[in-house]
Amino acid sequence: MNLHEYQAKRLFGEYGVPIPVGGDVATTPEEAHAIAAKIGGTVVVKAQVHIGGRGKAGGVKLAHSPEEAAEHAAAILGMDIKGLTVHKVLIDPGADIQKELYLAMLIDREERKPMIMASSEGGMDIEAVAHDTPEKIVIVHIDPEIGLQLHQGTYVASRIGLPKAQWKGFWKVLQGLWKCFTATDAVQCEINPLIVQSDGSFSAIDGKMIVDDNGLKLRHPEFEDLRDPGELTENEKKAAEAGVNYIQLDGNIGCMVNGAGLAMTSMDVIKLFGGEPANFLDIGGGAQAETVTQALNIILGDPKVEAVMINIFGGITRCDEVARGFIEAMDHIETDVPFVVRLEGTNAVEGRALLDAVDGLATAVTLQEAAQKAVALAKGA
Amino acid sequence: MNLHEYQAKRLFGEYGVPIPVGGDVATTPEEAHAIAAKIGGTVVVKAQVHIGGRGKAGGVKLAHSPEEAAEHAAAILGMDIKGLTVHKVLIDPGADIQKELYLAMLIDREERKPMIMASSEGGMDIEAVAHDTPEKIVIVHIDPEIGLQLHQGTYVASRIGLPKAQWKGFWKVLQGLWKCFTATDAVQCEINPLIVQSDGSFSAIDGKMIVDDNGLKLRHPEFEDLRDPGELTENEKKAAEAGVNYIQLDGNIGCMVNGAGLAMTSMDVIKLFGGEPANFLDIGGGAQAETVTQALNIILGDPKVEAVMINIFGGITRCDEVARGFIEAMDHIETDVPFVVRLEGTNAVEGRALLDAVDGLATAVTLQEAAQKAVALAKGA
Amino acid sequence: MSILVDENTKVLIQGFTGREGSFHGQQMIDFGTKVVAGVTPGKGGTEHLGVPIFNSVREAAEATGANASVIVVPPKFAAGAIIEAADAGIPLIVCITEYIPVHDMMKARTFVDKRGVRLLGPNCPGLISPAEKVKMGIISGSIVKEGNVGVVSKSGTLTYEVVYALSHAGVGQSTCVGIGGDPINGTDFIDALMLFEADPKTERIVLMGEIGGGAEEKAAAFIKANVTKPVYAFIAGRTAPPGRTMGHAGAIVEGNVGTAEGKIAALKDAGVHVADHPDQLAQMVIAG
Amino acid sequence: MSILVDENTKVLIQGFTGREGSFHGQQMIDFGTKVVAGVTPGKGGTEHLGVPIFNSVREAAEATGANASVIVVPPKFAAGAIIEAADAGIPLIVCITEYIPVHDMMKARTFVDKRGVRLLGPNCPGLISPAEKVKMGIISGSIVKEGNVGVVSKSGTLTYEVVYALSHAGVGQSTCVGIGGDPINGTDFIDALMLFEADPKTERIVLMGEIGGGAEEKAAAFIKANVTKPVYAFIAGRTAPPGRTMGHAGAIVEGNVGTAEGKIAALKDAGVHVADHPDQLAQMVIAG
Repeated sequence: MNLHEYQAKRLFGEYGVPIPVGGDVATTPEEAHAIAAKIGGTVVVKAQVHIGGRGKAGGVKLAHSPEEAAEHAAAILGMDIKGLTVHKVLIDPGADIQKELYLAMLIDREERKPMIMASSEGGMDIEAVAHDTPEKIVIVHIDPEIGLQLHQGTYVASRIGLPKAQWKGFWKVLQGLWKCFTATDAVQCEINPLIVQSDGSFSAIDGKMIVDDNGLKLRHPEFEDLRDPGELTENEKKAAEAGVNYIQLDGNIGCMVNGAGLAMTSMDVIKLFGGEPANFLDIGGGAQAETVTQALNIILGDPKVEAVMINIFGGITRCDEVARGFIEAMDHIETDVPFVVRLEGTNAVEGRALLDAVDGLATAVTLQEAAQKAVALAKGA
Repeated sequence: MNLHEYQAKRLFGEYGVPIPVGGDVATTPEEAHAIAAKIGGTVVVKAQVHIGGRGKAGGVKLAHSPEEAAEHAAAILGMDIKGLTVHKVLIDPGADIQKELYLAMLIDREERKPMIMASSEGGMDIEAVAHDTPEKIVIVHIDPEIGLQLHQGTYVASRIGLPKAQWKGFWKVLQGLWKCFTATDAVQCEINPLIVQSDGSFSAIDGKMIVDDNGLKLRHPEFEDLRDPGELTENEKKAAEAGVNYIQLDGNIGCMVNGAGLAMTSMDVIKLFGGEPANFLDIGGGAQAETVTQALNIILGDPKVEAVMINIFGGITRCDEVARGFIEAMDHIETDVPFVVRLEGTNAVEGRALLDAVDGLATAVTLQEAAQKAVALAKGA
Repeated sequence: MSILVDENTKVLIQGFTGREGSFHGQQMIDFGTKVVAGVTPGKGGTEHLGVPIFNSVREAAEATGANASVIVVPPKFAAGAIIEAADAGIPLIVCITEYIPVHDMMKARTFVDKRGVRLLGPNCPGLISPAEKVKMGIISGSIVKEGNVGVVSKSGTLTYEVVYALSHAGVGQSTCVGIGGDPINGTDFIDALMLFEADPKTERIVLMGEIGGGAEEKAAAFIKANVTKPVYAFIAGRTAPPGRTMGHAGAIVEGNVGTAEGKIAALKDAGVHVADHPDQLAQMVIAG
Repeated sequence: MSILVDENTKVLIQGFTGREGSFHGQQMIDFGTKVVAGVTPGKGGTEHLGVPIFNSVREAAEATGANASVIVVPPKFAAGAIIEAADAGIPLIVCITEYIPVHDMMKARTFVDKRGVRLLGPNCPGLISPAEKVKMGIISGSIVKEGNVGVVSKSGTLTYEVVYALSHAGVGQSTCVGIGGDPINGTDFIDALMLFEADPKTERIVLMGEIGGGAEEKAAAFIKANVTKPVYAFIAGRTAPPGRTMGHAGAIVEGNVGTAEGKIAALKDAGVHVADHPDQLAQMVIAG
């Protein structure tokens, strides 16, 4: 799950990373006015959207008075940035920037370890820095068993050219970020820029966080409140509740598959035979009848869907459970959308037997056959 | 450093191990009376000495009234147990013992890891259990990088035969003990017995702790207050302050050596040539002149000393520093005790040159020669 | 012969008494796997499906000589279960559980590496060896057939598709291995390719990858340099939109990294036969 | 030839700019050791005794190709320094520092083992190879002599005694190694014995142990089974009273465990020549 800048920075602050003092989030110009007045002096008004490039799009503006802050807030709130509507703005105090650094905690899949990525070149696109001046990117892997070590902080501070007087402060930032990263099950905690102020102290004036969905589910149910509901379709919200992996696409053939790899393959094969998938949907391993029912509801909740292909190759999932879920869904859903069902693998015989009782249901022996039939059904619709 | 039972149990309690409620330590019968009155009912009065077998020696007694507690305290305070005088008694509430277990956190030098040692046979000498019924000793090694794991608690609980209803409580005891062990730099945390009470809850009714002196010095200076000064000789106290390793022995030849191995060897060689060492004294590596002066004061503080052998083979220690310390000490100490000095290794030439200025000082080229001369000097005294 | 398992493989199942553990445990037994123990804390001393249950892996291993473990416990306990098995000295661990937090897996992976333990998964279908009659995981025993094709795949159900097609056409498998699609896992393509290359029973190799990460590209480079046996491949996710995670936490195209096109090109460059769909893959292998 | 070090050994010193680091660093340089870098956080970019200083081991290793480290930092930072060196990929670490807390050392030892790094010490005098002109630690270069006796010892100054006596009598050493007497350390007697047994330059081996622990007994068993070269030994602490720790945290006789008598008997049983005092040990070696 992506967090907004203000959410990320609050969490950073909770774990000891210094952040701008007094900053708060507003949903109306009036709130923006009040926050700016409380902060005093120059403030910055920042659109809170899950997309890069908001600065260039006019989503970040300096204000020298509460009135000006309210004006900017009025302009930014409701603004469309690359397809996303701004519902919130962050009002932060103006920053005293002596130097801009880049600091992030990420996961390196190749090394299977957390890693620090840092650079003396903050405040700009880090990928551009990595491309143009790779020597300015400092990478340190952290052993997940023993965690962040002091010598790693020293190495990073030295490599990004901080004077020794600033090492202690930098170490606190790094420790705070590491604590935040591990305690929140984050897969990314990024500060860009991390600024050095004229007194040598640090402040994270921008922040980005992505939390591992598996960690969130098990250990941080409270983070669900941080989810921006405006960014999910109705169907995606329903899918999240049902616990199925669903991504809405632009085509007209709904897909219900078990397993992510087979779900992607099913989409690929539909496309190969001239169709357009309406969604990616993986019911997961070992889905029960109820999940299947919910999944069908979600697929049919997309009005673009003109045919549905169900492709189940049972492993931990049992075909008879899927068939039961399908039959139950059919009892409750009124729809003219045609289905093609292909069941194979664990308890496939039992599942097919259950489906025999359903009138006029198209079935298929192979994925190719199922895809071809689904494409034909969608064209016939 | 050894802790007394009451000190160990207080620390256990701080880290979440359940201990008897209301127990406190008394140095007079009046205090014992007051504590027993506050606890109410039956109490146990326990001598606090760093030696095993206090029960058999009459150092542990049940009391059914505050008066009786005071009487027992009066009897136990001042008691001599295997050469140690009892200065404190612990007054604990009487225990509700359904089952007695053994649980300890130790360091296994061979495996270089912390280990849990546990047994269903608590309340008795664990070495006897290990000897007679080794299958009743459960050992689990803990990986120092990731620490105690839940499965280890389950394994121990299962192996010592606890019913599942008690696993959760046992896991809390184990976690508390592990936290205490690591947070206090302990090398031993022992609960014998850990009792199961009639409601299935646990209580550590006896406790023993040994703290790593290196860890204590660096991270727990506050533990120095827990040191029992009654158990060190005056000389040993001075040595602790000076930071030299000193152990007083029964002989008449004082020894000052650099390095523990060479110090032991010097004692061995003195004995080999018919003498008796008065002490073990290792001035450590890289000792300064001041340390040498203090060490000599300590050696000469033992009235049994009739000759002193100084054997220094310089490595990180420099012989000239030792010579300087020796000369300075001689300026301040009035003594008739004869010395034999042997300097070799780092800066030996410089050191010997300094000693040339000292009148009537016996010197030696080899350890054997030094030991023989020291034995002769002691006999001549 | 087979990779990873043989007739001496004695399997214990962590989470055996649960719903999935019981169902798939029974299927493993039915396939012929020597399932010697189950582990469920609190149920030690009982029996389940004719197999003794222990409270801990160590007790199970000590009592039964189990030398391999299948993990089917809930995600909250799965990384701990991996660590428990490795701590008990089990040299082969197959973790079926999905949805394990990535931070847990980083710790568990580091721990198993330290102990020199082989981990397969998590979030994988496990492995199956028709000749050795060993099944550790959830690949249906009914779809495999004894033979000489080694199968390695990131995806569970996609594996079933291909194996099913192979078997139906009379082409058997030496071992089928599902490595799982999680960002942090154990055995990877290269490990499996090394094992298949060294296994005298394996004559051809089938590899099924998917978008995201760089494992397929690295496998391609490894094949080019080290694999002499013919390799056939399929990559899932050619139609997946960039920036959206496709179920598997690892399956996401970010920028130009991890696209199906890049992986297919790398594999073709390494001399691998790459199919457009699973049935075609099976046909290519059958055609030899 | 030598064990552990050779002409390609490039040494960095962690704590080089401190009092002990400077003194012994200079002695290492004077002996001929290739000291290529010093590490002192905050002094990076400066020079000390003609050697460049870096803020971290990784920077030092990257800039100079250092492949061995000597640690002479205070006890509070010493375990961290070991971990830093191992993390930077330094394959040989010699830790001189004493008084390191045992909990710190358990972590550091586990970490170096995981990285496959060789650690000598802590609380040890290090090693010295007269032929290779490499000295890592504090064994005085003036007492050694090139030759074919391998020396391994738990004790620093006791080592000096014996080496001094050997050299004075014209018997040189291939390598002298001090493993230190701490309860948790790196290289042990058996590791050193294996290296000496395999080293063609080493013809005889001298081992100096002390009371406490079981390392000497295990070394004896190893010698009996695996060492073909003649071994000579001395055990310190025959007069030490039981139950009192003799300086080294490991040197304590508890019950019947770790007595000098037991160790001497085990060594003699393994065919080792055991001396009564250091001079006698040297005489026995000299006599051959």
